[in-house]
Amino acid sequence: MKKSKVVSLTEAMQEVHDGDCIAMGAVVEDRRPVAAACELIRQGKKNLIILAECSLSEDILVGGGCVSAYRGTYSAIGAFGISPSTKRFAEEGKIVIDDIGHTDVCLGALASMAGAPFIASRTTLGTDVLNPAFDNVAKIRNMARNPETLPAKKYVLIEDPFYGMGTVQLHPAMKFDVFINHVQYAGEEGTVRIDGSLVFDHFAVHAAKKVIITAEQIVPEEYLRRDPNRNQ
Amino acid sequence: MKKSKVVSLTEAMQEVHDGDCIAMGAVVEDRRPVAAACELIRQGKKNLIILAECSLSEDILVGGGCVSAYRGTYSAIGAFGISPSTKRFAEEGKIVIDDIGHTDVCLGALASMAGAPFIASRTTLGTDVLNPAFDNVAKIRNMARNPETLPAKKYVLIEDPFYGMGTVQLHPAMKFDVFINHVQYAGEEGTVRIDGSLVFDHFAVHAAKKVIITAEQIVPEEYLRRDPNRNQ
Amino acid sequence: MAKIKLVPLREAVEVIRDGDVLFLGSLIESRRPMAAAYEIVRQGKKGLILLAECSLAEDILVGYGCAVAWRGCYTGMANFGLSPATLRKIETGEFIADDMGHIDIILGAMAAMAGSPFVATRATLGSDVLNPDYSRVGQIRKLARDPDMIPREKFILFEDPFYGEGQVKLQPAMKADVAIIHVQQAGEEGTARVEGPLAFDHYFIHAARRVILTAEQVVPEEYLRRDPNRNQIPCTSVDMVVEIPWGGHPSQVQGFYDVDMAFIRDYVKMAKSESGFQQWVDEWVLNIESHDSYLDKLGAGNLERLRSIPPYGYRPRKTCAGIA
Amino acid sequence: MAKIKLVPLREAVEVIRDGDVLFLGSLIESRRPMAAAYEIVRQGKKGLILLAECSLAEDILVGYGCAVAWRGCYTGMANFGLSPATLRKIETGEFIADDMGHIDIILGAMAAMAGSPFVATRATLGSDVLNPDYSRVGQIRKLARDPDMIPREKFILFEDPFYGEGQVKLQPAMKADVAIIHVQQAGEEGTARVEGPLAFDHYFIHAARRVILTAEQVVPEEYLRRDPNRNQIPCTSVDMVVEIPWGGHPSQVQGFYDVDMAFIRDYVKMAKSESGFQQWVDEWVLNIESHDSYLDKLGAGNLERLRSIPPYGYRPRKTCAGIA
Repeated sequence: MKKSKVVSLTEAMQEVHDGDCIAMGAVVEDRRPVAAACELIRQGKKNLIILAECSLSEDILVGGGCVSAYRGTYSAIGAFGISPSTKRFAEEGKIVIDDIGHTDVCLGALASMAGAPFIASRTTLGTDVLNPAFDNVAKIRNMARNPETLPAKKYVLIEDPFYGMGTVQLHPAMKFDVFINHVQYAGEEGTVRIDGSLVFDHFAVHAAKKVIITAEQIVPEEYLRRDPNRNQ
Repeated sequence: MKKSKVVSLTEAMQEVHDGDCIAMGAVVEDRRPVAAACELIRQGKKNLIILAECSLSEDILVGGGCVSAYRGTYSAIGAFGISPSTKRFAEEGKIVIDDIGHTDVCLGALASMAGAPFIASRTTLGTDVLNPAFDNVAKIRNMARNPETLPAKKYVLIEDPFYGMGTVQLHPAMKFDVFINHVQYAGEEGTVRIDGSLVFDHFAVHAAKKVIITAEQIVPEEYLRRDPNRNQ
Repeated sequence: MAKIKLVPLREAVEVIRDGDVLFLGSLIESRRPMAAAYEIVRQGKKGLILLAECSLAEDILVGYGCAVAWRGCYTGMANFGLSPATLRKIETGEFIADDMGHIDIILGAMAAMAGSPFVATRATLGSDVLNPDYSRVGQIRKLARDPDMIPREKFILFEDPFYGEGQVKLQPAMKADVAIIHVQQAGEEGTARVEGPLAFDHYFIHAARRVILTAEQVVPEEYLRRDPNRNQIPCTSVDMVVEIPWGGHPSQVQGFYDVDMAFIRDYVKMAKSESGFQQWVDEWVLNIESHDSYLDKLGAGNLERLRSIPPYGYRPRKTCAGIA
Repeated sequence: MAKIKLVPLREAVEVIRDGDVLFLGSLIESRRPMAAAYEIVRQGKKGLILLAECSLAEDILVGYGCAVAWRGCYTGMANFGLSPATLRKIETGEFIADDMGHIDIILGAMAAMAGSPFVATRATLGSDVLNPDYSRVGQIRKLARDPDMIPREKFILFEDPFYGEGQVKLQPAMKADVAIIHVQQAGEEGTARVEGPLAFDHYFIHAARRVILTAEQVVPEEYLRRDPNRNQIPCTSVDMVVEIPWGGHPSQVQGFYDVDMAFIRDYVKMAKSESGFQQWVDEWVLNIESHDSYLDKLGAGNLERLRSIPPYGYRPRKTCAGIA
């Protein structure tokens, strides 16, 4: 049976638990779930682990004291400079950071969407992403409410057995306890229509245990389903 | 109850009777009901009275010997020159022609749509349209199966009683026994979606006793009615 | 060459002269040029002669004394009852009403559009529209800044010479000095796209000497011209374009927002008395500094609750679970 | 600078070299590059290695001997039964099939798109896909013009070091020398708009060295770029664009035309025998002078009966009265 999934913002954010690994949809200052971030602060969430990026909506969460760790690839707000709260908290040692490559996020979400535990590439070989001194995965894993959401290792190097590419890096799937995504239109059963860049959202919705959509407008499912090529 | 009005071309053209006053939709070589004209020839229609214009589809009818008279304002086929059969038949005296102004057609159809028997203007004053030597309305009226479809007079001049415009011409409504219109999309109940110029079609459909639509595609009424601002 | 016609609301309304014949677009509480009506009040226009109907937008002009007369056929506000200020001012004799048939308005606008001085009809024969006691045309003609905008006779009876319909009524063209139409989208040169009913707007834009569009959105002309079958107002008939989001509030603008029921209910209650109307017009028009202040006073959250959703184009009051 | 990529079909197909790994877009009998497949036959390509599925378009290449091997997971034509020529040629040993899981194709294409040599999965563990007796990768690698397009191993089992999933399969990337995709609309620079299912096309365009689009319509790039959310194929991944209306016949192209059931039924019947296939390929491919001749042979009236109607995008077989 068709089920309406429409709830209030308060109710939706109650699904986020202290210590959850969460990611927020879209990127930088485009289509960010800022109202959701503000509600998480009001609900006094603690020890959230932010994945993917730490930009506009995430920085608000960090500043609100909701975040204990961050694993991702970008901590700025476009033309506005480095994410200010994130910078402050990092310098004061109040959040643990595990830097990964941009490709790690993309490949990780891709693998996760496909149900693959990892995927191989050579893209971050030779960078400090592989520097064991900067590897905080184990530390962050210990902070997570569900440690199994995070990989046991940051990466593994093996020889490519198929195409002779030499040493390749195995990137673990990037999984989320909760993925919060802000969109233009959603149907009452959750079908979504995004206008503009999808960023990784179409990967990430398949990589999370729980997906929460905040929408500019709720419209009839039936309307969205008339033109499936416009939905994601 | 909803009624499907979809019939074959043969059946539709059987609704046209010898001596009917007919008009064909759109204009010159744009969206013309040519297949309908060919079917009228195949059915051997006689003594049709063509109203409005005598261009591509009408000329075929004239050449096919279906037409005895023409009341309208244009007898050419755009860049292809004067309508060839119409010219030949006119020169040989095989069709009676009553020339009126372009505005007479527009105003006549507009009046007819509004249920007004006539409308006033000064647009053809001083032209040969008013020359009694060229007035063939009475003659054509006698040829019509339904003489009352045609006006008893070509025009009447009176003094404007409202705005002091002086002598104005009363243009009779232009009525049709049958209006045949070719369109891009029609629903099974007759709602029509035209793409491109409407010409007078949106007037003429209200000016005819019978309206026959030939369509490139028949699509569900329900689909057309979802977006009424695209229908005419 | 393309001519940019964008102007601020104030400038557009300044072209209206006291004693002008004015047409306000669309009908009742749908797509009404409300922001323009408020600005007419603020500029203290006088002696206006209204056309077509005397409903939501017009009633405010009547209540504030901007309008002295009206020629048309409807003085109600749908399920909100009769237009309250219009009713009062007719009763006190401060406002002159010349009643016509609904079809007369349409035929009159159509004739004006076609450049015809009149058109024939049998539609109102036998009705009180023809009662000479009720004709106010002579009186209104004297009030008009340009008397030639009002016909010399309300109608003339005439024998149909063409189709033997017998006696018909000659219905004079209905002309306006200024038409103000509120639309969803207009280009900077004046091409406009209306969604939902057109009412008489596509006739009156050709029946008015000056046409002002107020638009929810000004969009690139080039965008509108890509799909001409969706446009109804050609830029060639438009003189000025004003961008004013929520410029139709409290009426409905299909695809943008729904009727503000509570707001209209309040207006109707207040406008039933002269003092109530004055209080209302002070609060919502005269003491409002700008359209922004009007919107702030309404409140962004309240406005969002009026926002239309696809595919309806309005705001369903009862719908599937969860759509508030 | 913008680069115009429009070429005639012949020229596009000429870039395929004997022994290439070839991907033909979409699935089964939907949006297949049929005209391109016919042209491959006419140009007498040899030694091709097919990917993904071996259905309507591929079966013709197999039947005519253009293809020597295939790596994928489906050799049927939906309700028309098993791909007839493929079945015959596998049974006679003339055609080598390396069976994979359906998910392996998707993961392989996804890895190739991402530039990854492999990706991990548990999806086909315990199935015969892992049976070394059925692996033909070594054999196929030798047949490829460029052996490095085929992985050295079909798969490798490996212990998951990240999530404790235990033994997982490393699935190698699936690469193609050439991908040919049939789409509804393409711009002259290669941006494409697909309607209906994308199948794997949005992965394979990034997994192929050369991408050829055949399109029902070539439309202005600028038109497609006005609404990027409707496009799926970026021009940056496309090398050539061929305009060829009805280029997907007898498959379905949503929004343009439906499956030609009778045509496919006839093909399946004929292709069950070598002589029947030869007769069919003579009639419909080899003795056809041009795509125009193909369409003339089908008949314009017959083609119109396949034409899709809005809003379905296909041709309803049973519908409201009167829609034939």
